[in-house]
Amino acid sequence: MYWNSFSDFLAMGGYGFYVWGSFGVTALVMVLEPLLITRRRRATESRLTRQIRAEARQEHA
Amino acid sequence: MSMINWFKFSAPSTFYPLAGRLIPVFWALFAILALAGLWVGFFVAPTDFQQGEGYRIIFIHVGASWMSMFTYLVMAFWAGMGLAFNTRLSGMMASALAPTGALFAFISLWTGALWGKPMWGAWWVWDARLTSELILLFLYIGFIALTHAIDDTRRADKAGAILALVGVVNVPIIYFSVKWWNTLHQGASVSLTKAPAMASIMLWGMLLCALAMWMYSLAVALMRVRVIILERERHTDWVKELLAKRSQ
Amino acid sequence: MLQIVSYTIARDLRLALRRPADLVSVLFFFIIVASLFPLGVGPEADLLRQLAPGVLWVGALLATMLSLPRLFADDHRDGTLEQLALSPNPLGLMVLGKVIAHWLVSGLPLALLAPVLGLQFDLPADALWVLTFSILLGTPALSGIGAIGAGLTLGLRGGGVLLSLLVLPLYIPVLIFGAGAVDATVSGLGPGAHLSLLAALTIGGVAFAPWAAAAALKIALE
Amino acid sequence: MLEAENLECIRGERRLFHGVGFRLEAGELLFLQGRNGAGKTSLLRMLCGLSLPESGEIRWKGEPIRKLSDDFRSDLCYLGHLNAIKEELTPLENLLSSARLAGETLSDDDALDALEQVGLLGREDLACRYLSQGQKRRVALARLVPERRPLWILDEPFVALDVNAVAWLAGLIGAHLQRGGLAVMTTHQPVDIPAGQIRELRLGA
Repeated sequence: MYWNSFSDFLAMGGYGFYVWGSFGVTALVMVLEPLLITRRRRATESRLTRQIRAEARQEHA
Repeated sequence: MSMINWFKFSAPSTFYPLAGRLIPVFWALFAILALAGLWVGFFVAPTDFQQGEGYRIIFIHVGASWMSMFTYLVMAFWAGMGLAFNTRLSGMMASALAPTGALFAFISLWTGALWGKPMWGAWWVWDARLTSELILLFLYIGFIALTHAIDDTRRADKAGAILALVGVVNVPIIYFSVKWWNTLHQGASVSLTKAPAMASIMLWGMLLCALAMWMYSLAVALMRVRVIILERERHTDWVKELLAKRSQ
Repeated sequence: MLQIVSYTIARDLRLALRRPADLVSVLFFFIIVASLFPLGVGPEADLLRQLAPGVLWVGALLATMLSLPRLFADDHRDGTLEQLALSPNPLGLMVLGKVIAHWLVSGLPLALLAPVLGLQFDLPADALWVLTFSILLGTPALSGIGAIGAGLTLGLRGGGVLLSLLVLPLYIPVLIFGAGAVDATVSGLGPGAHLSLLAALTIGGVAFAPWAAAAALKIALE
Repeated sequence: MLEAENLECIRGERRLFHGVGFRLEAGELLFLQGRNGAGKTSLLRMLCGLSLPESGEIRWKGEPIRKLSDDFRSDLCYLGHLNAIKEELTPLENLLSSARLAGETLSDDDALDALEQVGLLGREDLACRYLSQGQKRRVALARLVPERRPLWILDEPFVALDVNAVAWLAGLIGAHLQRGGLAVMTTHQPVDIPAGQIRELRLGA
């Protein structure tokens, strides 16, 4: 264990900005990417369901 | 698994549920490996006498670089399979992997810059590996741009496949020429490859982070490929049933 | 086998010479790009001499890329490309012919023009020779790799920009060794190594690229 | 002998046709009918080997065309909607060039004879871009005069032709059939071909 306090851990021996800048952006990307895919999935599902329902209605009409 | 039933999974309809079951597994593996990697990276690995704490960026920088290269190779593999066996799923896998690979290339460049700034005082260093990484990012963007520019998905997959295969042949040539160019003009004074002496514990940290990133890219690629399958197979009956069940 | 390649070269050359505007526009593009730099960076001779290899090579590279879309677009538009694909001769050979014809109409004149522009940058005589030879040697690879990009982006809207996005990363090794050869001459190291690597890239490019471009065309024609 | 077995075509996300099959013997002409967008052109391009069918197979002389590739293409002559002529070249140069690229040898006077048949003699040294649309079409059709390859695939060859040009082309196709050739053709206006066996195939009925 090299950090005697949480603030010391944040300071990261003076390199805090660079270390947390790197890890932060990486974490951000790893959160945003799955979110965007899920959003795209929901949009595709609702769009396709609407299309199928429209086609079904067309066949009956 | 013998070749025959391996093809069974190459049909989108059978691959879709399989991918669905695998995604949570990969997310779990990612979580375990990531925690282990961060733990080793921050709490086990010693302070470097030369670079202080700043060197800890190396754990994700090297992992991201490996992953950006590895993902391109996997993409080229699926591209080759798609052209050879004309299976639709291979093209979908290649298109699913490209954005993730591009993001890893971006992360590698970003962390490289943030690591270079405190160590060499410059955000961007014309180091052989960083420059090749930048070119690899261009290759990814070229692949994504080409596949999105073509409306017919079959032609998009095949065109993307050719570009990926041509690209994968050129990556070593590009790396070699950039390395030659770098040593010629600058001499090897400034280069990220001279990372601090690799204590075995640091190697473990890097390996864990790289494996975590691998699990992450598998999970994300499978999620994206399922969406692509839905979009491209919307006229099939199994997709209609699936959506009908989903919307009740 | 050689006959169909030489015939395709003759056909494409005749077509190109019937429409000299394209050839002239490629040359003028190169002249203008090369002449812009001194206006941009200032007229100091030693600075220009240092910049010359890179500027002239990038100019030649961009000029070659300018004429790539027309490699297949005209034939695609008037239906002759389909006939080429349906000919019993392998499409790869005919694409090789078209690539060589494209080089004769772009790479060759650019190489002959380069020393003249080199004078603007106050390059010494031996560097001018190496510059000409390196462009002569490197541009066939540019035409070859460019043919793949042209095949992939055939018929796409915004094809020109997309073509350069696909092709530029693949041009980088040729640029490095081409400009490097001239730079090595100026700095006295001797261009031998660079030129041999450039030759290797060209041989690889002209040997393999037409087959990949033919595959891309077959997909585009589907 | 040309054979097709349950061909299926998907264009974009729509399935144009499926289960299409036919057999064509020497001396027979297949009329391909169907409303616009039924996939007539797509079927023709499949028969040429330009595009791959989603499923099903095409055989020429008993061999699948995918395996034959070069040999099949040396027996095939395809005329699409586009004229496949270069505007910068003259009609004579166009004829010689398309024959040469198709691996055929064509002498100057055969080419001139072909141009004479389509009524373009006297204009053979004028660049095609100065010709009218109808004349350009006739330059494209002139390619068929010396054509000896057995399988002709013609996509609406009669479009934009005046009455006697239609009769001339019909006669040409008839002569081809009599020589034991095969032809697959799409056309909108009814045309009677003087010779050979006529078969019909309707798409998307």
